[in-house]
Amino acid sequence: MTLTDYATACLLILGGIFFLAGTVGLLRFPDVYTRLHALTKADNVGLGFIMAGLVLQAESWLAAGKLLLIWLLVLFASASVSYLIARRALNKGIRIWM
Amino acid sequence: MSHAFAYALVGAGLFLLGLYALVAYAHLLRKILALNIMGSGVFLVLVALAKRTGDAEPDPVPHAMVITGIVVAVSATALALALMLKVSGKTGQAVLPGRHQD
Amino acid sequence: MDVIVVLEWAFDAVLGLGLLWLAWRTLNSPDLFKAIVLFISFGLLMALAWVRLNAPDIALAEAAIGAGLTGALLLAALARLRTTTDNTMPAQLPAGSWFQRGLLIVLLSGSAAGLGYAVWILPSHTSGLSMAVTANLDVSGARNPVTAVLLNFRGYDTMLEMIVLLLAVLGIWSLGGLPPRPERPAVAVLDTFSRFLIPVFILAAAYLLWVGADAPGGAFQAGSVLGAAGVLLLLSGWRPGVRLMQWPLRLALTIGAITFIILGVLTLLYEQQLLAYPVAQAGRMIILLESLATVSIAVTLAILFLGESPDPEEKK
Amino acid sequence: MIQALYFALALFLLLNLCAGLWRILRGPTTADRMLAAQLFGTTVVAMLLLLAQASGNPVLRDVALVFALLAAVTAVAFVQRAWPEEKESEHDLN
Repeated sequence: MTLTDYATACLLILGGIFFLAGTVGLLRFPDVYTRLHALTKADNVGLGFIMAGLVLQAESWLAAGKLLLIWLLVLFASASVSYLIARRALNKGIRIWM
Repeated sequence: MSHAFAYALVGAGLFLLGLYALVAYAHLLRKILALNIMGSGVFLVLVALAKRTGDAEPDPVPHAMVITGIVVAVSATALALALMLKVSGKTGQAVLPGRHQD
Repeated sequence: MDVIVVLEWAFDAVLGLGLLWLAWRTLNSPDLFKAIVLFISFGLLMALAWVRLNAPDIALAEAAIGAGLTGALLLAALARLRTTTDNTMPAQLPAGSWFQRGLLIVLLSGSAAGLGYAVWILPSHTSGLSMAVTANLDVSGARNPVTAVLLNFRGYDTMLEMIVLLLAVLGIWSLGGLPPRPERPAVAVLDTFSRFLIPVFILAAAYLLWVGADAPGGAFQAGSVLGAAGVLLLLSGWRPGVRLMQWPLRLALTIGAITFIILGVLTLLYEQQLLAYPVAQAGRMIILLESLATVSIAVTLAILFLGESPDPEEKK
Repeated sequence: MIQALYFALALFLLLNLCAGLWRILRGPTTADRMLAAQLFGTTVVAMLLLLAQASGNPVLRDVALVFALLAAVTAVAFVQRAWPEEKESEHDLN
């Protein structure tokens, strides 16, 4: 393994840990809003780390750019969608955990 | 046994699960879901059997048929959903009229 | 054993069992909304199965249709269903008695054994038609074998499919008035979201159409992505104007099928075979057919989601 | 060696996803179920990218791109159409 491979491995494992945290949050947190927060934050950071690890291995600048584009799209989509869900949940009077 | 055969068996299982639900449940939306799962099972068998080429590229003919099938399945689903809405608009229930009246 | 082989087997085993379990839960959970969400997750796992089976063309189509369109269609239909049905009816209503269900299970177990055996005894190695496709790829006008099959060798499949899509639209239009559609005005975030995302959808569709001749992608995938863009527009509250819903819509819906039929008749006259393009023009004809088919597929999918006739007078 | 890590991480994410299914089954609100399905979209994108690298098949990145684009459409359909109007409390849906 080269130095790049070690860097990739570290980033990928870090990403996996964030995904695990997101799943634990989804399963353990007490209400919709906290679960929403766990998912959108932890999973998108996890995806970012995995993306960073794979960018180091990408065969060209174009491939690296496509990876970055995918991450930005996911970020944008999940930010908007979680806002929409949280707003509707509030309007519908789903209780906030205190 | 290879990976492809395992997927073919999963496909056969999906087909039968769907067939059971199609016959056993009265609600039309569930019947539509069952038909979709049966379709996925058939597609899975077709594609798994296309992969019996060893290390070479899989057979493209079943792949093409499955792509056609996926698009046809989604349009058939849309038509079936509209029919279901029509039935429930007329009768107030999303089941086929004539039975399950009790 | 190699560690990678073990990991691959573990992945396939979890994926296969996950698919079966999700299908079972989709079909027997009492809450219909839960069933639909489980079905959407089932579609996500199917896309992974296509990847594992080395079928990226199908994975693309499944990603576009399974992840985006089918879920939106089912959720919208469920919302309209709630306006007409009394929610007291159990979604779990069985058809037939317990005896009939038992008989059904016995019969299906028999078929399961038969189907499993039939798959089991098939030869484990065969090249199918891939040799024939590879041998003729040079004269097909496309370098992606799946595109060559779809648009050239078995072009009649695709032609009939365009007609099936049209029939589905006609079927929905001829149903007349459907239950009302619960709608909400789009909030600002959704508006910005779709404004930003629609151009990206269009770019992605154009890209998929463009690479389709050489690599996985093509009319179906591009059409589904573009159709999903239409669905997003409809969800954000956009409605096509009355004039747009007249002949421009009808032209867009039929242009794919019409082009296929015209080319079919021409090739029958000049080449004595349906959709057998002259080798020199094959590439250009495939591009033409694919572009127009993309437009028709996209408009059809969006109209199927809209789900009613465009003629205001027919609504009564 | 790094190849094995790609597959191991993909398997790990698949198991994560299976654990998330519990939230779809359990609810309690419809929003929770939809949220979990949304999570699956992100996880599948990550898995597709890992498999693309592991199998040396860059086409799978296009599949991930399409996923990233379309996963949101279902969620928007849910918020705009399918969420029932009546108030729901946290515990009345099973």
